[in-house]
Amino acid sequence: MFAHVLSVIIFLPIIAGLLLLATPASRNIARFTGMIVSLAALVLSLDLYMGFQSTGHLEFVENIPWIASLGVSYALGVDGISLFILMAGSVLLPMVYFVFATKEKGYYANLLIVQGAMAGAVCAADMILFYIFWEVMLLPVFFMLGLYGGPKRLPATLKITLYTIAGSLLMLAAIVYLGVSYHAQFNEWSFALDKMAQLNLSGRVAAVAFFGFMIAFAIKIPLFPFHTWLPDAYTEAPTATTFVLSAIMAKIGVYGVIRFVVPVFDQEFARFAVLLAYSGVIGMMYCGIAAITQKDFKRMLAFSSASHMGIIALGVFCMNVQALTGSIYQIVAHATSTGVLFLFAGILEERTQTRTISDLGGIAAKAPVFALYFAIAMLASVGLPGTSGFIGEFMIILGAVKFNTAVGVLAGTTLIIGVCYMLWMFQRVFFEKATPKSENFKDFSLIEGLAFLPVIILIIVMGVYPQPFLSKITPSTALQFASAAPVVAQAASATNAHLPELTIEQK
Amino acid sequence: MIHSYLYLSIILFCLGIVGVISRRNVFTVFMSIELMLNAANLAFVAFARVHESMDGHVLAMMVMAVAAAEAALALAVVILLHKHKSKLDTNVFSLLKG
Amino acid sequence: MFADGLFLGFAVLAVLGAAGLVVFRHPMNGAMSFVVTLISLAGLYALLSAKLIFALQLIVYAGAIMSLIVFIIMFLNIQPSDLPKEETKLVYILGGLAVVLPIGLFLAKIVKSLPLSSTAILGNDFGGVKQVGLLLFKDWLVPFEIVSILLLISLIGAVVLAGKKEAVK
Amino acid sequence: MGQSVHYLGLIPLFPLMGAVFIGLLHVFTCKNAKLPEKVYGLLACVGPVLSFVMALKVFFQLKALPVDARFLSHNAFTWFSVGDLHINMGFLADPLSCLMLLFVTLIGSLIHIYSIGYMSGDKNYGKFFAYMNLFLGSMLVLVLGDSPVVMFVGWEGVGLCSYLLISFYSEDTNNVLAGNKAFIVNRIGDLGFVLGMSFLFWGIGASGFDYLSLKANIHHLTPAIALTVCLLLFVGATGKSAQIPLYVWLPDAMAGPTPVSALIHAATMVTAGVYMVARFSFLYAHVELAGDIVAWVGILTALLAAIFGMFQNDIKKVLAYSTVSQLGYMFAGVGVAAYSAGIFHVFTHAFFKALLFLGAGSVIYAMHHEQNIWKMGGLKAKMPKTYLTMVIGALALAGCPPFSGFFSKDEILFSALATGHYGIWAVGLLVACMTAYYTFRMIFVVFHGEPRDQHAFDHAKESPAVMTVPLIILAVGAAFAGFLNMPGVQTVSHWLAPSLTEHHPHASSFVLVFAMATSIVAFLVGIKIAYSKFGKGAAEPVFSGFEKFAYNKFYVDELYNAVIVQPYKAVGSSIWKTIEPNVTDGPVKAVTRLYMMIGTAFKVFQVGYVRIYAIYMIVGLSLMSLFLSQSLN
Repeated sequence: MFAHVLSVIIFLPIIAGLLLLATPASRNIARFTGMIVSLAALVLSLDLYMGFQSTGHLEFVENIPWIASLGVSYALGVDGISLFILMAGSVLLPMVYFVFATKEKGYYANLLIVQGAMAGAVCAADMILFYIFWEVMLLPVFFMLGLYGGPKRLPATLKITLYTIAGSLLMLAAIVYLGVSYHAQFNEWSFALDKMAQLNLSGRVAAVAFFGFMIAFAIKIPLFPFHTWLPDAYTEAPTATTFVLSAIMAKIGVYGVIRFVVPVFDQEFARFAVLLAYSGVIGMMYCGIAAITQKDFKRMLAFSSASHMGIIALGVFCMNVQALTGSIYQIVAHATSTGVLFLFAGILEERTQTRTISDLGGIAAKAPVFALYFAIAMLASVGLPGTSGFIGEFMIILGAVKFNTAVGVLAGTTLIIGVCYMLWMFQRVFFEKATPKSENFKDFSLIEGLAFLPVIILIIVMGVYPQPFLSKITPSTALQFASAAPVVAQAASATNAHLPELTIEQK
Repeated sequence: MIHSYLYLSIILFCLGIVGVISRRNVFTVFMSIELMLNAANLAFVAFARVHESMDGHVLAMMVMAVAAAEAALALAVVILLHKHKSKLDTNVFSLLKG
Repeated sequence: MFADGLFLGFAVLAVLGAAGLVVFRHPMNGAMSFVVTLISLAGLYALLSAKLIFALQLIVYAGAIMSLIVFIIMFLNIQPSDLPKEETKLVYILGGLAVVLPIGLFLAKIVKSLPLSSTAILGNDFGGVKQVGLLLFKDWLVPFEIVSILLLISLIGAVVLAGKKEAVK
Repeated sequence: MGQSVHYLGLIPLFPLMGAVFIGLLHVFTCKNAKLPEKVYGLLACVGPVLSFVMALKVFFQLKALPVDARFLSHNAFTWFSVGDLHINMGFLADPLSCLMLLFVTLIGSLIHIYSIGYMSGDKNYGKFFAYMNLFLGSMLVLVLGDSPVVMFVGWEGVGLCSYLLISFYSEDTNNVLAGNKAFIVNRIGDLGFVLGMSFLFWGIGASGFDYLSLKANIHHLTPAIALTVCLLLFVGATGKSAQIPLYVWLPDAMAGPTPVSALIHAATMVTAGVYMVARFSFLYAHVELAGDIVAWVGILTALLAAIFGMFQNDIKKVLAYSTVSQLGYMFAGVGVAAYSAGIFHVFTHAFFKALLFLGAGSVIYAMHHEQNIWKMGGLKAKMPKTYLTMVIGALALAGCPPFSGFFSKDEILFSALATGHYGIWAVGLLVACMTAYYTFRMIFVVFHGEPRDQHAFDHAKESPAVMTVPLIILAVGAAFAGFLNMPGVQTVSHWLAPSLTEHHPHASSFVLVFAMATSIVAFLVGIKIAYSKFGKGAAEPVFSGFEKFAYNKFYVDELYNAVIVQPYKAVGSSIWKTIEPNVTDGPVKAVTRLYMMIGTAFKVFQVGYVRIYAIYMIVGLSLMSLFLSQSLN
């Protein structure tokens, strides 16, 4: 373990990606570079994970003054919340290089850049630094979607880019506002996260700044009703991009809410939490119901992903430790289940040359290993106990019931909604009789099978024995409620007006 | 009196502007630009005289050099234009139309 | 008095030349009229004791640049039919004058607020080759070199542009 | 506290390991090298049999303990712990779970053995046994879990396995649809269960969320929450145990192979709801209103299913509705706080229903997968062993003394009478009569009279020993299990007493005798009608009027389809065809359109002539000059 491990995890892929773009490397060299660099990042992250102390505070801190006159610093650090998002990225991304062997050089290079940028956004402990990584994240997505996407990629690219940039600009304005208020209150410039948390904000301007942040994150998550870019983008994007978008990038939106909004805008957050929670739960139902009538399985998965993100976001808004922890756990679980489902969908599309559900059938009989993997990932995504999906979902519903009974009951319907569209799709694609397109479907090769195996095992291990993971998360989430946001804790105990009895027994 | 030189400079400059915006002949437009440069030069030299410092002269020389460079390039463009379209009309080019 | 008379003469010639440039239809006429302006300006420079600039104006501007322009005009062998039909030229010119008037008045207003100062002919130690040359190569060395690069670039540019083989035809 | 024994965790682990092992074996060999069926069959039976042996060990260990301290527990590891929420992967064996354990493993093992014969020749032989083992393992987790959350693991697990097994013949769309229906309907129930757990946790869960801590803290629960929890958990039970309004999946579940039906109906899955209510007896005993609702829902389900059962043509459908009907009895039992009676009926029902299903499977096997009873007839001569065992099962189901069903059913009816639930008793009696009728209708039509399909009849022959031996073992159980709890002996009730919170009603022996006598009369009436109509052979009836209405199950499926499924789909498609592009995306599109409009408006100025652009600039400059020259003075 060395001092600047986070910087290396961030910049190694970015530099490798830029070098690939700058040199006339062949696609094979690009792929192997990607493989090696992402595996190196994985090794470093695992090392980081082992060395993580679960203190609840930021660890592996790096802090170098950058723009001293404005108090901007190059500050990095991870805690239990960011660690898991970082890990999800590091664990999942190497798979892509193994599975997709015949893509362009730029495809692999952009993947590397986005990996580094996402790591940077997750580790940043300074708002300006975060903002920079946040914007850098979008660029590779823009190129990958625009260059390698499906036939209708251009409108989708425009939509996602404009949508996210509009959100980011609002956030930038809010960040500047925060910096200026900090200067006004403490007479020094700083954008450091821990200092921002000391800000005492109130009034209408603070609410506007709060929504500046919230809208930026809501677009990225995406939270209802800011999700309309998602179906097009997820459907048209090349598989790896969809995977990156759904498995990790969306999570950084949730992470942003936890990391930046809750500590800084504790009062506004407590005030608007019910509204946001409803937005999450309505989004979950809306997208879940829309998923059932999709004819294109990638689009269906896109809606399903949006539906799950609704419930993950809900966990953050419920303002209790179970829901928040469940939310973070579900972030990883969702990355491993729905993220992997997108990869499977990509494989399905490559081998059958179609994305239409009704063109397929009988794949379970043709490709038992593929079907098994798919089924496990699918069951995790519908939250079956014994898979990673259950733990998080259960805790979120539990927390939601405490937060607001109506929200809790609505959140519970995810159990039904999820299973409806997933089973329907599974039936049509994997069961029934084989169609001409799926008749010669080839099962996984050995390499593919082995590449996905760790994730499949992870899904089951995270469902059967989650406590080692949770014990790394809980100190940070508990701290979030103990010291950082007393207002939130206070507000949470007073929210449930429906069933006041529920709060009596609670310590 | 120095003012008269400056008034003259203004008049020439304005005439240059009028030439640029009202004519469609490339040569005329081009020479109108030269006229504006010359108007500026006159102002430079006049101010140099007022301050009794020769920096204005140096600047005027620079302007002349720029004018020479511009003339070389602009005339090359005009030749190309004439080759392609056999026209000396600036309205032939409307690629910027929205 | 003699100097004022000269100024008046040169100024009138310069304005008339400029007006001719704007008004004449054929560029050759315009160019000739413009030469008048340039030469009158050279005279004005002389009145302002700028000996070197006076010389350069005549040699470089009225001489080199204008002869280049005239050469090109003649080289292209412009027929009246090649010229753009500018039926509304006068309207444009009058309109242009109207639009430009406020600008001129505004500038004139600024000039009016400047302090008066004499333009009497100065002695030998102003505006000569030696004095300007010293200044040019001491204080203005870097800009001078940059200008030389600019000239080089424009030279290459002109060659490339004009020397292009017919690609589009 | 009770003893901690490590082998408790092994009981569910054996079949689960078996499932993983067989599953992997199947996945990796099914394409190329096919393993012989015997390997799978043998491997598959190892897990359940070992679990049964372990269950016996648990039983004897429990028995050796004093009555008050009869429970064993094992805490495998901390499952998850966040804030006040501490969930252990813990197992608990007390008399209640031990009883369940015993018959689940026993009957499960027998069904596995039977399947070796029944499934022979199927191309997905290995897959079938992997699912079966998984099914049994999940059920054992459900039974043994020491907290509602661990129970929920098994609870969902059996739901999943039922889905996989019902859609086992997955090439046929209808089978897969039935599987989907089962899973989705179960999920609706699970929603209730999860919400119930959530309320329970926020009520009293902070000081421990296992059954023992919950039981100790139950008096802290406010009545409103207690009622909410009871009803929500019961929603879960209606899903899993096929009660009104969520019973619709069970009859469709017949799409799976017959041993699966036996496993679902007898040993696992459907009994989970009853077990859960008994498990929470400490809670339900607290809330009388909830108990009444449970009892009424149960008995009405029993009535409804009995009506449907009387008009079915498919042998398995008849049995399916009889299961729903019997489950209704069980809920009536636990609803009137006679938990031991309910559980006892679960116990006896497991024997005779497994027997009937396996017997039906034997008939279907002999008739080459023909399930319509009107194509059978006279099979008595061809399949004597099957006939005999089926009759025993039918007598038990119909409640003929002294077969097991009589005692358990009578116990429930007696409890209803003794606790003053006369309405429930009366309906129960009517259902008993109907049960006898439809059971023997089936027996008479299938086994008696003349063969209706001579060709199939000629080819029919008795099933192999691997199928008949389990039948005989089950028949013995079905015949004699009832004596374990006959009035006056009450072995099972006493055994269960430490696990349940129940007050045995004190009623005079007159009530007891009256209940018994009426039951016997009901049975006799039912069988008499059946005999008079079908005893000598009968032609396939043509249904009309009410019969047709009942034959089509009161069109409940169609109703659900029209009221829930189709609107749901319609909402789904309207969302992404209408709402999404117009309403949700509307503001975004409006902004785009606004920009387009502004752009078009400004396009007018973009004429493309540089000179004109220069004019714009000069005009601007000129205007600026006008403005500035005013401010200059």
